[in-house]
Amino acid sequence: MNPVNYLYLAALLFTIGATGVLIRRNAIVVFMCIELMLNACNLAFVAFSRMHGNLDGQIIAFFTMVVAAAEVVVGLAIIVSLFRSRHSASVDDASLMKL
Amino acid sequence: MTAPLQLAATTTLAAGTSTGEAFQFWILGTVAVIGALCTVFMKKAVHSALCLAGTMIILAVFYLANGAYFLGVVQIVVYTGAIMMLFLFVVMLVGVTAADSLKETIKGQRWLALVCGLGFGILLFAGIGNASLNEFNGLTQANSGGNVEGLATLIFTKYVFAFEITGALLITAAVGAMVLTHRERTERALTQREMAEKRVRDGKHLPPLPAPGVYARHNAVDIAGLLPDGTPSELTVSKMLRQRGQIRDVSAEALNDLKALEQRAEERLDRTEIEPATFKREASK
Amino acid sequence: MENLIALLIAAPLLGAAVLLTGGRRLDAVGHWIGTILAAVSFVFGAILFADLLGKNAEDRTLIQHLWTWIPVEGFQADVTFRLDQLSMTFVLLITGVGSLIHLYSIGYMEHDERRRRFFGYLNLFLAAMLLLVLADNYLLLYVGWEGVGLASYLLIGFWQHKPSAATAAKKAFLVNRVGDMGLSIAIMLMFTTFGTFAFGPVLGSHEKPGLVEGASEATLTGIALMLLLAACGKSAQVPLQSWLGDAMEGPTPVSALIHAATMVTAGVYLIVRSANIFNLAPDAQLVVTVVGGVTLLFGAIVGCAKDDIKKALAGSTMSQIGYMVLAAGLGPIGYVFAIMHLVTHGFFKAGLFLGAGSVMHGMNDEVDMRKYGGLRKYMPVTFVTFGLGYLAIIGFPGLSGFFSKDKIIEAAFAKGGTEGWILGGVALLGAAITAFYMTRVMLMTFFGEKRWQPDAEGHEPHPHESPKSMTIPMIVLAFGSVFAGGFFSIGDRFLHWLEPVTGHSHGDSPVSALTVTLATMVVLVIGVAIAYAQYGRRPVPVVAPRGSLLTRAARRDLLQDDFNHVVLVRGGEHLTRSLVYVDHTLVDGVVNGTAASVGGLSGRMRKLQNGYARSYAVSMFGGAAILVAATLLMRAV
Amino acid sequence: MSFPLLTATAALPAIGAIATAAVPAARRTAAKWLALLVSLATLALAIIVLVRFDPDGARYQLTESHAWIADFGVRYELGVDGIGVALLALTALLIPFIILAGWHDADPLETGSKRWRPTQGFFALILAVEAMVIISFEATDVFLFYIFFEAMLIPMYFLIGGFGDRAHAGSDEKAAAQRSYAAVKFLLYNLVGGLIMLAAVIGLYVVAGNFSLQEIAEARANGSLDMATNTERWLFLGFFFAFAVKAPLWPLHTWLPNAMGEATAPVAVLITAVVDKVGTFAMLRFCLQLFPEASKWATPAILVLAVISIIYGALLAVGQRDIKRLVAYASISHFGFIIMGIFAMTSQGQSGATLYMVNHGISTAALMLVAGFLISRRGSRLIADYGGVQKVAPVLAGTFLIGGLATLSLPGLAPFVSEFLVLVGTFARYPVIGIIATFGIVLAALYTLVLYQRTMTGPVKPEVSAMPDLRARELLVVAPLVVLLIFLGVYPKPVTDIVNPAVKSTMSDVHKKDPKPEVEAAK
Repeated sequence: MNPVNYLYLAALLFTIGATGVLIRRNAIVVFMCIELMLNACNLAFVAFSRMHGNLDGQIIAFFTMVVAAAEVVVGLAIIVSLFRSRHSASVDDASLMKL
Repeated sequence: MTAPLQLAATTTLAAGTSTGEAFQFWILGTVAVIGALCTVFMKKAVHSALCLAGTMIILAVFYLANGAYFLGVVQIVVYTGAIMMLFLFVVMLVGVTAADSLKETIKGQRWLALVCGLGFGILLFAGIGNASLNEFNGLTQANSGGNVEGLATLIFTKYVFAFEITGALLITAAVGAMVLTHRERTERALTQREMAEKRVRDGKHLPPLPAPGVYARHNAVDIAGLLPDGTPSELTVSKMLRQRGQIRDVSAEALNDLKALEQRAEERLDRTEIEPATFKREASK
Repeated sequence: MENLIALLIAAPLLGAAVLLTGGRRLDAVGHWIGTILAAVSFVFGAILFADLLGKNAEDRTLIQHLWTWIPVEGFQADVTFRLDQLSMTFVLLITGVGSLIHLYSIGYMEHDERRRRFFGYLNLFLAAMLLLVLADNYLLLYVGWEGVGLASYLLIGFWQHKPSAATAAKKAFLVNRVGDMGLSIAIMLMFTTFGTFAFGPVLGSHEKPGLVEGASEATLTGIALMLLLAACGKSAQVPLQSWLGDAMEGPTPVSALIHAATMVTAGVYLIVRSANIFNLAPDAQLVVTVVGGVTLLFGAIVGCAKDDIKKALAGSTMSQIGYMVLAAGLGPIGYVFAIMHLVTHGFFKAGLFLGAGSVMHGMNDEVDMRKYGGLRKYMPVTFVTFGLGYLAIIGFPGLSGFFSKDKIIEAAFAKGGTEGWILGGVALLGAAITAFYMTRVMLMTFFGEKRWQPDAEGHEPHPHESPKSMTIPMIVLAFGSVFAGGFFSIGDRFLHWLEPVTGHSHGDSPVSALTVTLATMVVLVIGVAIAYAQYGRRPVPVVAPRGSLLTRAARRDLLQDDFNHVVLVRGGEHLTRSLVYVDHTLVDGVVNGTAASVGGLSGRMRKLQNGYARSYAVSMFGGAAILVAATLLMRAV
Repeated sequence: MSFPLLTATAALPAIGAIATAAVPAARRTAAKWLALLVSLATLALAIIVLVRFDPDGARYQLTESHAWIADFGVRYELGVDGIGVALLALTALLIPFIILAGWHDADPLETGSKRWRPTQGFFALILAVEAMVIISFEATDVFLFYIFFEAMLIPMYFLIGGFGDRAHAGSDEKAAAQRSYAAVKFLLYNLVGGLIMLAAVIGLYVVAGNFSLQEIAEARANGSLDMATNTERWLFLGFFFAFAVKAPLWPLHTWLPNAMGEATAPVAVLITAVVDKVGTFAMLRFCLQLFPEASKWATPAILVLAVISIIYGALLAVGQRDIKRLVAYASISHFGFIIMGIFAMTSQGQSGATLYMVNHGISTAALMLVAGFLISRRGSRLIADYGGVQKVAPVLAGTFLIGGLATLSLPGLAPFVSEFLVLVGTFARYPVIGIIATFGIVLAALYTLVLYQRTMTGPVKPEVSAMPDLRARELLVVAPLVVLLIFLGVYPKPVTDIVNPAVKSTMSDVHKKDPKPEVEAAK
């Protein structure tokens, strides 16, 4: 098997995640989709790392995880406070930018 | 190290891939894609989260197969273990049972999303297909001193600034999350008396709220009591349930059951002259 | 001795500066400061005159270089003064008559609370006029040229609270500006033709012309015509004459000094100064004579119809300057006589105006001659001086005007050919009309029965003789009007004095000098006789009769003002108003229209911003896809 | 390294602006004095620059050069030539007068209000504009120039929109609406110009590889930098458009009357006498030096536009009913003269144009500031509301007349020298255009004298009968300007000496020689 397949898999997962972000309204699910996209990227990085024979790709993936963790913490906090004030977790309800 | 890990290690130290890995890839890859699709399309957030967790575990296995032992473990421990749990907590806070409608409300959004997604995917595939990625060096050399040690060397030398900055970022994020979710009390708490007076002043509901219509079900507090005319009163249900939209009404079936039961009891007791009133709710349905 | 030249100008300039910035503290002595500084200037002029007289005719040119004014690559204008016989003549006329009129004004303006400022303006005028005649290049002359225009503007509009005065002042300045445009174009032409506009290099002397000889006749004609335009503006020649009549709104001493004796003759100075240019541009000379001839008749006709004594005199001024311009246009035959008539005219016309001022002074500022009559008994000094001026202007034998005007008529005939006959005829006709209208003025003012009535408030004027400070200048000027012409002509003194600057030729007249003189006498008598028949033998009606078509047209300045009003003022108003509209709707409208259409477009685009984060995410995602596609395409290409 | 004198002239007002803005709300007067002192100190520095500048020395003097954005070849390069130093001095000279004239323009409407801060802002903004204008005159790096050319729009926007003329015919709301319209119009016009220029600046970088004016001009002169004809023309147009908007040239002028009409008189002076000069200055410095061939190519069209500006501006000035708008249109006419002088491509024209920039600054300042004093007394900008002012306030009327006479270029006053040089310079090469432009002097007399006649002469209107004459502060503003007008009219040599060498260099940049006089040419 060609390890390039990992990249195809990563691309597929990324695309699924992106589509999910676009079509789901529940903020939590949207968030999960974003996590999925990040994970897809990580997979690609790891595959690249193996391809190039050095560990830099893994380092990047590691940092991605850390940043994702930070993002999740803040993002979920936002969702919670949004829910508190609007009693809804739908991203469409937060449309104050409308006209 | 566990057995699969060792298996992966022996294979990935070489530049190529073994049949075992191919087998593993195709099976687990399919599962991962299905998991991802389920994440997107499950109606309930809890299900989505569970599917995502599954996908992530599979990814962890792929990491291991690619020689990223440290990352594989971190993926399971930190990501699947900690972050996904956080998700579940929030899902519970917001409401486990609430199912989203998957009906699209924005005109053209779904089509555009699908077109963009497909297009983007095709482009990515084309890009990967075009790239000359046939050379695989393998990690034999890089992992020779141990994967964790190798990563550590890099993190604390070449990437030390990035590392420190991500540390700062984490702390900031933690503080930020606290600030966002924490509500500071800005004035003195009202005494009970003041609260009572305020209620009177505001002309709010003064007496205690009515009790729910308890119809001995598995969770009867979420069933609204019926007003004399037979309509359910939302006031009888807890505010939190109201907000989550988790009020159930006493279903017509249950009422009919009740009616049948009563009728049978009447028959048995030979008291048939009383005809119970039909529920408006039933009629309107 | 050259260093005195700057002092000539500096004295009145200092006076102007002190009087105009000094404030109320100087109110009590301001008029004396002004008069004394004017007199100082005259004294300097006299000293310089004596100095010049002591030199040979060829050496009578003094140059004083003060500083380089505008030094720019290839362009240099200096503050340099040139005092030669021509400018000397003017200096004496300006400072002499100027000083007398300063003196006169002390009495005339006695009751005006802004007298100090009046003297400041008068001094400013003297300085500017001296600068005009002393400048050694055309650009510096231009400074004086506009300077006198400014002084004239300020003085005509001195009684600014009268809207008519303010309007007249503005009109004078504007019409003059049209002339100034000519002067500036002339200077530009000179610069591009000769590379300089200093008198010395450009003009040379009359024996040995300077750079002008190298230029084409077309260019020289252009320059000459532009100079003529300038002269027309300043000297109130047709077609730019319309301001002079209105300029009589100014105080009478101003009319005497600026609008009779000095400033209005600047055009003649300009033409005579530029003699070497005109000599080489015969076409332009012809135009000059035509302008002079037309104005001569125009002014005279207007002068016949006016009932306002000052306006009648203004018409006369116009006409007399027409004589000078005519003479100047004749070339070397006429230059000297143009200047000579200018000087004698300076005396008698200033005297006449001062007399008119004296009459007005005694008549509660009434200017309508129909409300005078019989004043000779009430103001004898004024009567005598005015009468002498009158005799001088009509050319009564032996008096100043006789000598100078007669020479001009002679010179006109001497031009030769058909032109000579026409010009001579016009000049003769002008002399007849002059005799007519001046006799009319004289008769209506000083003879006949008294015709004044109490004004609306019941004050009846009490005509009386003016104070000494006013009569003395009148007497001095009357003296000049009587004797100057004779003094100049006997032994051709004036001719010899000016000839080194202007050059002179006799021409060959088809008619003898005696014939001309006799003809002049004849038309003079005819003019006086007609006037006497009309105004001396019959009582003058207090209300002006309707009069003939020509009279009515002449009363309205031969309709020229109406023409200006309809074509220029109205047309201009329409033009500016429509331009304001165009600016607002079209020029601004294009911009605002663009803004509006962009606004409309963005209003539509705004609908795309529906506020849903997911919509934005789609566009971001689509953008990312396009970027990836573009990257791939670029790689593929 | 020597003391960075040029940086200091710009930095001083900039620091002064910050300091003025930081003065506490209640200490308004202190802020005013601070601003005035800073502007005077800047003037002192400008005089030092003037003294240290050697007209016959190198073209750019007192140069400073530091790396700034190395990746794009952007450098912090300053240097002044004769033209720059003259305008630098003009700017530094006018600002103290502007501050002094606007002493009470930003005072609180009710007395005793403690929390009123805009006063500080007003003076700080004026100083900020000064700093930016000065550095624009000094910058020899195209990018550096561009930044400040654009940045000065920001303080100007707030000066126009935030501190309007209190003498307004309509209601307060209407006044505010018109003011913000004027401010937005000003901003948009200049921004559009600036954006187009930005494109040209980037294009220049692509072609030339750096932003240094001196290097590019040198490379152009010795032929090592060759531009395709079309490239050069497009770049030229990009630059010229921005400068023509700023200048302003017909038909891009309509922002000026609005801006000058709505702003307070000192700010109007700031716009027309200081800020707009950057546009004409930049035409001389950047358009001609960087794109000599394209400049020559565009000359006929620009001259036609300039002549239209002259006549059109003057005619519209005649038709105005509002004193300040009248002055604005007169300025448009004068800017036409300046642009005409620049593009006549003769020494006289360009020297005259530079001199014109200086003189126009002084004369417009004199006229506009006195007009501002007049307007503040009566509370109306309409000409028809005045009459007979001369009788009650003779000094005011007198200074107004002198300002007006300067505007109509009376010989003996400074503007005459420059106007005549421009006309002569234009006439030498383009006689027809020169003659048409000469009509402008008649129209100038018309609008000035009509304005004077309607406001100052005639019977005294009851509303103006109690009008006080100029106060000491106001006289202090006007008197030096009047003296300067007369002095430079009689003895302009100090300025021409500085300007001439710079003009000579510019002429050699565009490879143009003055036409020879006809008589010499014939020989």
